Amino acid sequence: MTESNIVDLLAVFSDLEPAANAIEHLRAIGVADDCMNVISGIPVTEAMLGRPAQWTNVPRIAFGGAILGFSAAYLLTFVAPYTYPYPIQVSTQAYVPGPPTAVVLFELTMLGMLLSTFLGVFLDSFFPNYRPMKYVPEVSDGKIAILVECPHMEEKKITDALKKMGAESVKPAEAQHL
Amino acid sequence: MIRPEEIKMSSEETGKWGMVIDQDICTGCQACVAACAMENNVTFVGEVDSGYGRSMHWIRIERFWEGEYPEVKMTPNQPMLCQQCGHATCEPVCPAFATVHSQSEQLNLQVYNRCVGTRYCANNCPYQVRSFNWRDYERPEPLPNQFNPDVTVRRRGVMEKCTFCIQRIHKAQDKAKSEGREVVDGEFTTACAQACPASAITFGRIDNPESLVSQLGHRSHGVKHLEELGTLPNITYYKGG
Amino acid sequence: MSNKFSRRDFLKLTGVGAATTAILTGCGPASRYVKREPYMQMPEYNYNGLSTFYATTCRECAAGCGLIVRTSQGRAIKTEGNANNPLNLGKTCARGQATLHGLYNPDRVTDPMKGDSKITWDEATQVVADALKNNKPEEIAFLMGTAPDHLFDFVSDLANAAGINVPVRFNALSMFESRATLSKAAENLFGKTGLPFFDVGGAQIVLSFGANFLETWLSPVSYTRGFAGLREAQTKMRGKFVQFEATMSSTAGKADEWIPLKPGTEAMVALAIGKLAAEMKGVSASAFEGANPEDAAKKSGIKLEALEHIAEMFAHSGGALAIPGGAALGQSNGLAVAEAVLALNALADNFGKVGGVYISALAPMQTEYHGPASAQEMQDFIKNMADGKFKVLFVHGVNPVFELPAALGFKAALKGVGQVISFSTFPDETAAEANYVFPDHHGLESWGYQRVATGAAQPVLSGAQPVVSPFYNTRATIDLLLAAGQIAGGKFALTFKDEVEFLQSKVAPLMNEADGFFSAPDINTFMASFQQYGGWWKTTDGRTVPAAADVLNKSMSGAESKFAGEGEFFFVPFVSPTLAEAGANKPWLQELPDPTTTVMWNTWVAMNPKTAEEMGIEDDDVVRIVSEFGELEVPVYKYPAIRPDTIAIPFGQGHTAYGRYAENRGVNPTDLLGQNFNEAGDLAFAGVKVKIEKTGKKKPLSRLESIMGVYGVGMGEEH
Amino acid sequence: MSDKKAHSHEEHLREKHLMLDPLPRGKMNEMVMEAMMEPPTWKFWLIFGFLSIVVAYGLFYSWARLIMEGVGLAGVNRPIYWGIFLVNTVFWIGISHAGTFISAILRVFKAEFRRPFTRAAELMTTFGLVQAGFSIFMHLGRVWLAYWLMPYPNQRMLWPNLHSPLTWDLLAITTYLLSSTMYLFLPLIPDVAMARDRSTGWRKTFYKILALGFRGTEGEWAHLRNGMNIFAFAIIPVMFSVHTIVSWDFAAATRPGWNSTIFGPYFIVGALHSGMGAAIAVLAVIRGTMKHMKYFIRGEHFDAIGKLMLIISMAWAYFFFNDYMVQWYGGDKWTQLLLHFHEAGPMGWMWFGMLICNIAVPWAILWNQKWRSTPWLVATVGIIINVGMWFERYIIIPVSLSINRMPFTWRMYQPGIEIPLGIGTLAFFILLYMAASKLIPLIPVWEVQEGQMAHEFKKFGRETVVSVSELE
Repeated sequence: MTESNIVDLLAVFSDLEPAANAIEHLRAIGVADDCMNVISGIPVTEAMLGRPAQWTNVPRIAFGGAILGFSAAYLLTFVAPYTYPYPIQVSTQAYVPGPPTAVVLFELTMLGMLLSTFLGVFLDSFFPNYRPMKYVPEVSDGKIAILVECPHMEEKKITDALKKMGAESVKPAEAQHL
Repeated sequence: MIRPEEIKMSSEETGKWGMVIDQDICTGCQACVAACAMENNVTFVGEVDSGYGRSMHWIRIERFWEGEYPEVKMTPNQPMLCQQCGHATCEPVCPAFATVHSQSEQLNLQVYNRCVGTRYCANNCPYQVRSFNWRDYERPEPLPNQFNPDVTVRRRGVMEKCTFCIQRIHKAQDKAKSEGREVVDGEFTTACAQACPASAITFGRIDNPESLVSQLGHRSHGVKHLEELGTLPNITYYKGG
Repeated sequence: MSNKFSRRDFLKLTGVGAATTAILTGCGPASRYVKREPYMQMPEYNYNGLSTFYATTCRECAAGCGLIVRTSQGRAIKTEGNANNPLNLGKTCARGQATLHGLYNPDRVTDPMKGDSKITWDEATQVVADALKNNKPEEIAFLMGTAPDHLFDFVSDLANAAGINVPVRFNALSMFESRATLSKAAENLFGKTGLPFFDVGGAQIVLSFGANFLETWLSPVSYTRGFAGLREAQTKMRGKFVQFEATMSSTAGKADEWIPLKPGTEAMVALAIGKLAAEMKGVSASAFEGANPEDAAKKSGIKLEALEHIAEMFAHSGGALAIPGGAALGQSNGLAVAEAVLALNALADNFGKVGGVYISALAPMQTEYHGPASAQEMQDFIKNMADGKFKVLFVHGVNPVFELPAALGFKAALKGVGQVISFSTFPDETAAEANYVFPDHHGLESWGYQRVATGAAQPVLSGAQPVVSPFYNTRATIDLLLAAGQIAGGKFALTFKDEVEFLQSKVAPLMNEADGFFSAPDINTFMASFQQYGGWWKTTDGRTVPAAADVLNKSMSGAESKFAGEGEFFFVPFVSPTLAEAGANKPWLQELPDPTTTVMWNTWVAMNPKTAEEMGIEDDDVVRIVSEFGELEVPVYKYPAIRPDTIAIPFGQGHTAYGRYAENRGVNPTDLLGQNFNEAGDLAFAGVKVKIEKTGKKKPLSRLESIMGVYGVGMGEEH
Repeated sequence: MSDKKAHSHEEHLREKHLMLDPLPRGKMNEMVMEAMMEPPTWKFWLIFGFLSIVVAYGLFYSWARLIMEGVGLAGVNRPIYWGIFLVNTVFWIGISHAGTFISAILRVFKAEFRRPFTRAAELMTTFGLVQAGFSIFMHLGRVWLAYWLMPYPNQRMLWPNLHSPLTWDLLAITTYLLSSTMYLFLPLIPDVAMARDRSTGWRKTFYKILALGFRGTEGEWAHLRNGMNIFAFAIIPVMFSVHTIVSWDFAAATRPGWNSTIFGPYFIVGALHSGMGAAIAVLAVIRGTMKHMKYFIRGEHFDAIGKLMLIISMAWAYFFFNDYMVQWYGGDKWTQLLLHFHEAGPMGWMWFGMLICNIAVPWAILWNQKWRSTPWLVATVGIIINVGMWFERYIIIPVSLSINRMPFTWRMYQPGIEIPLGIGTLAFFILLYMAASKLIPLIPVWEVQEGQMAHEFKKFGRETVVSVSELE
């Protein structure tokens, strides 16, 4: 399919219920789940809308970050003391002191994990993204918008279906600066 | 690479340089304090700051009172300086490694140019013998002509303390080395011990049983201050009497 | 001074290897001319990191301790005691350590001054020449300090040659030491003047009547060594030490027993102890016969049992020693006290024995004891000044405007002198009053020698040499006088080319003396060694044994002393052990805590806490102290070891000039003193009674100690 | 009868906590936007200007002087090497704990009443940590070398000393500051997106940048939810570790009065104590001064937090007594002296003041439901608790440092430049908060709405109760 063949329709619903029904209906008339997206002002879960669960990498990235943080801490605690030009002794403590090492390992692991979680949200969501996007500002007022990708020829059919399911408005979505 | 096992445990620590201070003959004359200040470029801080506990003395002479007039007694003068602990509480708490243990000299080093001035070491010193450069104290010209070139001049924000005149230790060791011999007991001494008119301070190798300081240190009634904290101080005091 | 020889040659010849091991490095003709050279031509031993050591003599007091000064690249870095010098054996006191803060003091007189304006040395020389030439010899007077001795010798020679007044020497330390009283007592009892020497180190029990020998008295470094010997328990029994004193000085603080007797009863107590001890020993001594122990105990405030106990210890000890000194002698009956205490030694039969009393060795080339002027002699001098008998007064090495009690009127008497020329290194009070200041070098920049008056067994002449080139445009006073003498001509024109030649002429006779610890065939070699070792001394004991024969049969008076003034408090001024009379301009001496109170940078009055409480006085309250002779305001230190009827103030502060570190700091207790002398002419500085008035002001004293930890102030009620 | 009344009362509380009088989302958005965009009054500017001057003098000028002239300008001396700078550090870190407590712990435990004020509390965390950071850097003798405390690769292979509690502290505080800032930012994204949609001009640009292009797609929400979940769980141990490590700065030292094993939990409870007190004071101010806030922050919320404060106060008292008892019983000479000095020494008034502010006042007031629900009263209690907790830290640091094992060195502490600097940090905190109140939505509208959505009345038999649905 070339791009000119595809039309994005943006249907705005006033509430969760008709939106969920519309999604079900769309699926029934042959629109794949992949071709739909829901935009909402509150976190409506996939289950509420009867949508397949979203894939997210955030926990994996967080775990990776934790490993990175732990490795950095390991280098700092177990390796760095042996890289000095001459050994630095404090009091009679060992070069790699036990309990303090645990503290450092913990802190840097957490730091790595939390930093990468934050980063993960950015990566997964393509943040920051200031290009024009398809959006209706009303969603922040509680409306639910459904973004449907459909072939040009089916535009009318889907528009009617959405309207029938209670959409307040259905129109081709245009990318705009948010 | 040094393995943790190679580090001596605190109970095995013997120390290398040490002092014996005879409080019975210390007259409190302050010659050691002046000598230390001159040798180590210790700054004076003026009336207001010295009265507020900011004097920089590396060695101070403590005295207390016992009893009430007329049966009042001055307790034996107690010169208090860095005890060069074998197990120093000041060392591990410095976040910048500015105070570390010298393995070759078994001394407690203060690395002035590494100090960022958290003052944690001073808090954690049970002997309260560290002094902090609260300001850049003025030493107007030409007073700086007197500075000992072997000792760093410290600026504001830096902790300092008695070094057992490490510059003298090194000088003596270098000299002995160039002459192909060991440092002889009594060949050199710290500024305070050298000045002391009563010879109340004796300095030397405590790991050498033949040295004067070891001989004096093995008398029976010596006291190591706050030994109960496990700091392994290297100065033995005799109260006498 | 010509610049014929370079400093390099000079240093080469006089360099000493190490601080503690002076090694003779060269025996050639000593060149004595110093010239500054740029470091571009740095001699090899002046490289970075290499130090050179010079032996010289400490000028901070007149004791004459030998110093080794470490220099680096032409700067004096550190002073250490000269281990060879028999007086101090490598040790110094705090003042000796801080002498470098005098050398590099930011407030020195940098150039010859006429009033406030600089003049050239040529002009200065002319001024001195005119002063010598245009006045009659008897109108020219020299007032000098107790150090250095070579200058005193020079001026004495000049006085001899030109017929001017013999120089008068004075120093506040000798005033507070009551030197005149000591030597007078020796003369009275032993028939021979001289400073008694007390062998504290060899004694078993020491009774000290006010002698603060661990502080500033006579030769503190030597006496401190003696004290260490007394206590050193290695070789003998630990010696016992009892101090009789109304306030606990830092010397008394080291005593096993401090006996706070009432001021003025020292003679009575000494005689009472003598009587008791004589009875215990079964010796009959008419000296003590008049004494009444019960009465003495009552009057002095000491328990009779305590007296008996001390007498018993004294009588039965193998090495008993009694020392008179300090405030005990500075009373109207000071001479009687000195005699009574010396008589105790006669009872102990310790004259000339280990742990006993000697007459100090006379220094080499010295034939008889010569003491500084007593306060009474100074009063005569002042009278001559005021009467206009002196047209010109030269002042060197002493600061009489500060050191003498203001009531003696030195400052006012200066107006009676036509021309006052000070040679002071520092802008002190006397220099401020002088018409001209022609600054001498600092002691470490100077040639010279100092006779060791007491403290060493041998006759010792401590030698001084410049350890650094003069830092400022100063000139040796002898050179100035020589040059001026040449201009003035006549009897003033001495034949010496310069100071060093004079010095050589003075020490030359020592080459032929027996028992010297070094000798040399010619004067140049001798001088080289003299400089290298820091002087010359004999290897034999030069002390003499006092004639004991008649002492116990002399009649002694135990009458109480008389006090000037009406106040309710005995007043005991004492010399600050850290500052002494001239230390106040050295910042590190100011920062040294007093050994008794730990006060820094200021003057305090020590009051018994109970007395203070009764009067509603707290620590740091400023009180006005009024005596017959003057008054001053000073903050209070509640001192737990002082009699309730006594107050004590240290001497050393209270300068109105003398540089930034000394000026307007603390008070001068001599302001409370005046024309009140003892029989020997010494100032009865402890013979004044004072009143105390509250002022309502506060001045926090800087203490090293914690007032909370030491006195429990502010620690909550239970303490 | 009484049973029924109590029951219905509880229901009422619940209703109010959960804000079961929902307004349309658009209306709520409008309220929050209005509250934020309301043109500042002259009073606002007056206070803002005054605080700016205080910050300029107290923080920046005084700090510059401190750096140029040395720590001697402060009141620290031997033996009190640590003074008010450290007191303030511990104090601000303590305050910062409230934010995390409210938004993370209450989130994890699903305490639903938290929703309207999580943002306000998180802002406190971040801004409080900024002040803590300032305070600890003021404390350093050579602050221009502070980067030496951070592990960074360098040619000489010099690393910070990991043996030192201060290094742990620095790592922990850095971790905490970064993560709490991120945790503040994540839930803020949908709200700034909302603001973006409803603003024009520079605000539009500002929110556009902050919103990062957030639209509210399923994917974005999923990532955000996941991230926030991880944060909510992970930041709790970080928070605990931070204040524990702060306590180790003291507890690890060989000093009488400090060397206590209970300092860790004692400090954490103390931090929560002051943090909740500060949070409630801030909420009262927000409620009192900003438009529409009475809808979002209600008396019943104060009641809920008041109960928490009472519990925390009791916990604090428990730990305090625990610490005191063991120290007292230990019988060490110096500790005994120190305890005596606390109570009977010159700073004894502060010791008793601490007990009154931290225990007596909260217990006397917070037990009463009515008082507890009165915002100004609870806020006052909160401020009093903060005074008490500041006293506590002051007693632990400079007062305890007076006494050590060398009585010759004991001294008192007289603050100097710490006072303008301390006031400067306080002013800066308020200033940041005032600025934030005008720049970002203080109420997390989407979270409130999510909460309102999840709750509804349900009839069980004859009774209508509130039910909670698990939305996640």
